[in-house]
Amino acid sequence: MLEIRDLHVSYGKIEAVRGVSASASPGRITLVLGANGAGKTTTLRAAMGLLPVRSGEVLLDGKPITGRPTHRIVRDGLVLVPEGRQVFAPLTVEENLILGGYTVSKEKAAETMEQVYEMFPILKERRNGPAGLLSGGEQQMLAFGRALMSSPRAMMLDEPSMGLAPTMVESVLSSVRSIADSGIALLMVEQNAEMGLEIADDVVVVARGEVVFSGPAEQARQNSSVVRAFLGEAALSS
Amino acid sequence: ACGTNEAGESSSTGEGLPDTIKIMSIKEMTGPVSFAGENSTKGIDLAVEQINEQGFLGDTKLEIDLKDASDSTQEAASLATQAVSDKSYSAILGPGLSSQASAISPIAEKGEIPVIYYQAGSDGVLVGDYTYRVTAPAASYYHIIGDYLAEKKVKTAAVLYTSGNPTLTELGEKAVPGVIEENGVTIKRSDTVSNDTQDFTAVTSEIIKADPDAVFLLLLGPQNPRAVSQLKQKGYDGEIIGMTTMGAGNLETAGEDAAGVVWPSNFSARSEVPSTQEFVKAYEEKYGELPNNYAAEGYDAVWLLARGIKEANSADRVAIREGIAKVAAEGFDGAQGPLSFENNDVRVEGVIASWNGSEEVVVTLGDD
Amino acid sequence: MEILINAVTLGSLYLLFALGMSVAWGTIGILNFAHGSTFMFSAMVAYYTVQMVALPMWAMILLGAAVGMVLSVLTQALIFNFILRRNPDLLKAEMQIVVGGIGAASVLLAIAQHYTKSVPFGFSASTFKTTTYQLGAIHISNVQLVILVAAFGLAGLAAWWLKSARAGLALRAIGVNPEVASLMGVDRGRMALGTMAAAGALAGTAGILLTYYLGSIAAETGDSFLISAFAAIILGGIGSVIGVVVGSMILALAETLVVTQLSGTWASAVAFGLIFVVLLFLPRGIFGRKEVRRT
Amino acid sequence: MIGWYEANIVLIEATFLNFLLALSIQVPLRVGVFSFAGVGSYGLGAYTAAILTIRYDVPAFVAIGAAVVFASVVGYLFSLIVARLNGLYLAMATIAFVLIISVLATNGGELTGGANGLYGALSDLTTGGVVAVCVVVAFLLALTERGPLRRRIEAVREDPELSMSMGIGVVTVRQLAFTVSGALGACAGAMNALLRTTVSPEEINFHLIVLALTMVIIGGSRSWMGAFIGAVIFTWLPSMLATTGRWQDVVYGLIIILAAIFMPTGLLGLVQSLYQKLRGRSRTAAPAEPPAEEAVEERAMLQALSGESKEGVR
Amino acid sequence: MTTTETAAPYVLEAEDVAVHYGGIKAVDGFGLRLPPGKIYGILGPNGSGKSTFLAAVTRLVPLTRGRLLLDGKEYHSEPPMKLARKGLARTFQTVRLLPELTVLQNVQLGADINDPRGRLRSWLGRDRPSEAVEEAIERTGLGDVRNAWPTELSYGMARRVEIARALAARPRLLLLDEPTAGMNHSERQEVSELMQKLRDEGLAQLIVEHDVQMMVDTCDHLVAMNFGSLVAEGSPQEVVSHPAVQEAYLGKRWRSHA
Ligand SMILES: Nc1ncnc2c1ncn2[C@@H]1O[C@H](COP(=O)(O)OP(=O)(O)OP(=O)(O)O)[C@@H](O)[C@H]1O
Ligand SMILES: Nc1ncnc2c1ncn2[C@@H]1O[C@H](COP(=O)(O)OP(=O)(O)OP(=O)(O)O)[C@@H](O)[C@H]1O
Ligand SMILES: CC(C)C[C@H](N)C(=O)O
Ligand SMILES: [Mg+2]
Ligand SMILES: [Mg+2]
Repeated sequence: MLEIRDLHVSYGKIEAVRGVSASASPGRITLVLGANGAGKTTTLRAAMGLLPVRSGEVLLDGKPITGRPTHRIVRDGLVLVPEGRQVFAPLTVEENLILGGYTVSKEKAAETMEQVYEMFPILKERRNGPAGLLSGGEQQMLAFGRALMSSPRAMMLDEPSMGLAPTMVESVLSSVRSIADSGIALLMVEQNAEMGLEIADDVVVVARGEVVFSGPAEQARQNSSVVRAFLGEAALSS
Repeated sequence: ACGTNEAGESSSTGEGLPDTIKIMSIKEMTGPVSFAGENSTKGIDLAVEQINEQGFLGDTKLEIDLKDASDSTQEAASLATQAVSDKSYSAILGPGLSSQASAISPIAEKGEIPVIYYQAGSDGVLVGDYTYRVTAPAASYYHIIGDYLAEKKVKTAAVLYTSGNPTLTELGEKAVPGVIEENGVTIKRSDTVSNDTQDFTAVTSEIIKADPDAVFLLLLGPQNPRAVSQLKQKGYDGEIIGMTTMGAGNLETAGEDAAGVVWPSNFSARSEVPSTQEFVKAYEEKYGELPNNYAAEGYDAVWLLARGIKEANSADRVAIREGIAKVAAEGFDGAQGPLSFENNDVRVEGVIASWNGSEEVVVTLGDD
Repeated sequence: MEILINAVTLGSLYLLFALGMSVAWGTIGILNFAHGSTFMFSAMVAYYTVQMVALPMWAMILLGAAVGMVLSVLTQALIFNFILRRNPDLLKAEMQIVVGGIGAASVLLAIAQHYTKSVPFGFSASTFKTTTYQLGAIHISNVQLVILVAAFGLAGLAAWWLKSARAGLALRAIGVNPEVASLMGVDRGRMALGTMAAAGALAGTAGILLTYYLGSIAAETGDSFLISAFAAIILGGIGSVIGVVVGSMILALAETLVVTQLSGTWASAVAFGLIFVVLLFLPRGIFGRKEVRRT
Repeated sequence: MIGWYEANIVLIEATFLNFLLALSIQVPLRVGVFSFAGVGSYGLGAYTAAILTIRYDVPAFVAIGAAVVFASVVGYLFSLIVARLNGLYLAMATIAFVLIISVLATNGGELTGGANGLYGALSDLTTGGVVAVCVVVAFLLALTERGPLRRRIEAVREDPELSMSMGIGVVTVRQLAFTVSGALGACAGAMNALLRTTVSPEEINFHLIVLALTMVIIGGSRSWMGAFIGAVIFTWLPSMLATTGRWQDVVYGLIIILAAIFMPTGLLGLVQSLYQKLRGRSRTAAPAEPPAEEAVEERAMLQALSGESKEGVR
Repeated sequence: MTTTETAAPYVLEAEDVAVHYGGIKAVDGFGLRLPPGKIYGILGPNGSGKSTFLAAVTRLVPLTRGRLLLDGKEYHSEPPMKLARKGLARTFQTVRLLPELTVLQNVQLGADINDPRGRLRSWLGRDRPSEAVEEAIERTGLGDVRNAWPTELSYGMARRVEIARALAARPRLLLLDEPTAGMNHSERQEVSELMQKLRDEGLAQLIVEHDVQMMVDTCDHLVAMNFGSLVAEGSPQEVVSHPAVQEAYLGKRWRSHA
């Protein structure tokens, strides 16, 4: 169970996140929506220990992890798929995956790697080539696969479908769903709201660093303003 | 307008000597050549103490203002400029690095202030009338090795010198081959290394292949023990002949390997010349150790200056220069033995020094 | 033949020295300009120790490695770490790190110059004595043998570890992107300290062996080795262990050949000329990784 | 005042010469070229000027001018040779260039005076002349630190490929940087040789490279002012520290370390950010305004989400 | 060379373009013809060679084979910076802002191309943003962040600066690589509207984007590629209903929608 409680994060004088709360339970997906610059990325990075938290708390299975160094948080069982892929460009695809499994045993890592290769066959094909030469979408797959390698208990995804072709979006999001179903708590920022809403259990909407909507996905789908903002007028009339 | 009064009657003219005469000493007290600065300063201090205690300049005291220029040319030049513009300084005791000295000389000439250098063996250090040097070029006394070569029946030789250093290049290219050939010895090889050469194995192997009776090593201080050890370890058992950079304890780390290495030197604490022994005694008393060449040179520099001041009987820079010129023309006995001057540059008789495995000794020829 | 052995020995010395620097640079991205001073300082501490107690060679090596390790860790903890904390982008901090290293180097050098007065020092007080064996026309000393074994052994070890160990991979990841590496669970601070400790130990070992081999070194010896090591690493290609090995050997061979066959005066000109020419044809060194960058 | 000026004339001159030397590293650095060739040009310039002055007794401006032209041409040709090199590989190639020049000078026989170097290069160069050259150089460089030229230089440094796609001749800019660096380095070297009347091969060494780099990094690498600050510090620091006696080199090192840690943008950057703080203008734009609390929930949300009210974004 | 002032029928023509990296054939015999004042779109699975094709067209990667023409004139041996001067501008798939310039200055950089030597006035005096710059900022909605630094921007905002920078050059041909990645629906809509407005003003555009709905709404013509070569071409409706495209690219969701 991942819980973010009343998080405040500032860049210098600018307070980018002003009291965001969100949570995800094992087996469930919480979708975070919000306009550009709303503070979504900031929230995830702060939860991961990459940015200093001004106030508020992040709990993993009830245990506070706020302020812990990032590598510890990973060992505690929370991972982040960062915005913009961030693969290790000069390392090979396989080395990227091995690094993903840095915190778990070699056997466990080898096992997960097979699953990742199964999910994304192109990665297996390119396993010995440098990750930096993959296309944008291929890199996104790698970033996602790499996060799976640590067999986390909770996972945060920052726009996992960015730059993916529709078929790929489908397969990534459906694997997100099956990952969640395997008992992992998932917090996902996603601009592809239509598909995001389809797999999400809960929705949190952030605007200007604050939560303006929070509730079950069903309710969000019925909330006309949310729908209009994220899916467009067409979705309302259909 | 300078009255050249007789020594002793210090205040008999209108000019005369003030209570203190201030001298700037620009030295390399820190940095890579601090060993030279440290030791020459000890010699300077001893000389000043003697002059002041003896009343050599009457009631006038010499006062040394020690400035550290490390190994920076710019710093040395700047200090010299300060000395020129600060009229309270009467003269400069200059640094040992040639690069610094060459930068100071034109400043001194233009600013009309006398400078006495030690070491600083490059050409172009002494320009004009105001600059003097109390370290004789090794080339000027290197010929004393001739008898040694004859005694050891050296027929063939190899030369290895550091080409990045002006003094050593001059020796390695001209002076030493000249001396060698004059003595009927043939040169089998001549090799060079650069200033930062660390490893001599390759070149020493080649030298040993040529199998010379003697090897002349004309290297920078720290390079000497390495080259000597590596020659010995490769099985060389002939003569090894160097220059003053072998002195001042530089061979200590080579220990036994260096036993028997000889070099012509401008100074050795073991020399029997009376004026040298006088200096060595006073030095040992004050510092509890034997002086090396840098100390002797510092000592002689101060005495040259003091004699010049006394001759001038004035703290005026131009007068002092004329005084020094007079002293230089006559010469005097200093720590390095009898000194004479040639174009402001000192000349000494020289001794052959040797390392016996634990300390420096003087080689006397003919009695073994 | 003997020339070859001498060249390989010199190359091994460059290698021992450059290896630690190369690993730290190629992985965690730290180009430590204080490496040369660390190397010299370790030898100096060992020298002062051996003046008091006559130690055997192995003890001297351990001592030197320990001193090197401590110095290197201190440099990392007190300088580089602070720089990185204030400027997390490794590329942007690169210059700061170089300059910080220059500062650390001048502190160590100044201390050493102060105590030694730049007079050379050596380990003649050690219980170890150099002996030279003669195999046919070839002279080879026991120090040379130790150096050859140590250099190639350690290089092999480093290469294997970086390639196959997970920790080695983590190190390379830090060099690429420290933040993302921490997202993988890599403890950046500890890994960096560990690497610097190993690099320092290598520097210390090199310092001791070099001093045994040359008979003596002086405070400034570290400086000239720094340039040679830098050259060897670049020649071989940054980040490649086999590259440092080859780079060191080529550099040593070139210098040796020039000194013996031509003239020592030209040694550095030829060596650097060679590096220059190699770089013109292989702009990322002999074994350098291609830059992975695309549009 | 006059007394102080006369006594410190060497350091005052050295400040300006070091300024030019620092610029010869900074100019290429600003366009992302990690080149120390300027230090080699320093040597070329020093020897050219000294040889012309000693042999042909030409006026100072002719000697300096010839040195600058010669080194610029060499700099340009050098840029053609190393066109494919980048980053620290390029740095190494330029270090090799510098050291080779030093070796050539050592072995140049009569022309360069060998290991001895050249001496007696007496000329009519004055401190005023040095300052005038520096003022002109600083003015010209200041022009490249504003407006369109600054933008282009930033682009070439940060992202050559992007620059190309925006029509900037990256290759030309690089070549120009090498040429200008050659000119600046030679100018510093030539004037130094003439003021000190000597030049020797030991001067052109690795330490000069280190000094030039340190001045730029600690002063500030983005503006001529940074180079000037660096030159002032590293020219005067040693004599200031002389009072600390035996430990001056240790203190010197410590100061460099502290500067490296606490001044990531150089002293200039530090001064600038302090100045901006004083004026209350942070590097960021105005902070986001507080949210409109009383707004009807539905409407506020809709606006925020749809990005209609953009003023809320920042 | 005489220039007959007959407007070429196509702004951009690419014929049989191939870009190979060793064994990897990133682009392998792909081509298209873009008439003036039209928006063309490229669809294709990840790794099909779209970005590489754009890089080839902008001369940032060497051609293995092929012909490139701008306004009917071959340019495939010209250096990339010449293209910008001929009115070609582009954005990249990854954000590439200059970190030490503000948003405004980043956009100004784009406009500098129309002022190749830089006016002496702007060196000596004030460097006022030109009309083109103000317009680009205005149209991309960056007015409020014009003085911010790139690191302070959210991802979506940074993407807009990229577009503004390209627009500031007042190009005749604009290439956009995934311009709306990381934006939400309404933000995409705004970008789409902007592109259509630009087309109506006569700007030819070539867009790579994975938001199929947006592509269908925005583009006049679609080209689908896979494995570096052409799969289908035609009106948006034709292309999205092409079975090969549906199979390789769109997946079942789109199929059910269409
Ligand atoms: N390093 C920084 N310094 C100052 N401000 C920043 C910094 N990073 C982000 N911001 C500001 O904080 C706010 C939130 O940014 P954040 O990246 O979290 O947005 P986001 O919701 O992820 O947007 P997007 O969907 O565009 O990625 C924005 O207004 C942004 O400008
Ligand atoms: N420099 C390179 N070296 C080797 N392979 C490359 C290089 N650049 C691209 N590739 C490969 O060429 C193929 C096409 O890449 P490209 O980036 O053009 O795809 P794309 O269609 O833009 O994909 P996406 O939609 O994911 O961005 C990919 O498989 C990629 O790995
Ligand atoms: C201090 C000395 C070692 C200087 C050296 N002999 C020189 O002439 O430069
Ligand atoms: Mg974001
Ligand atoms: Mg792409």
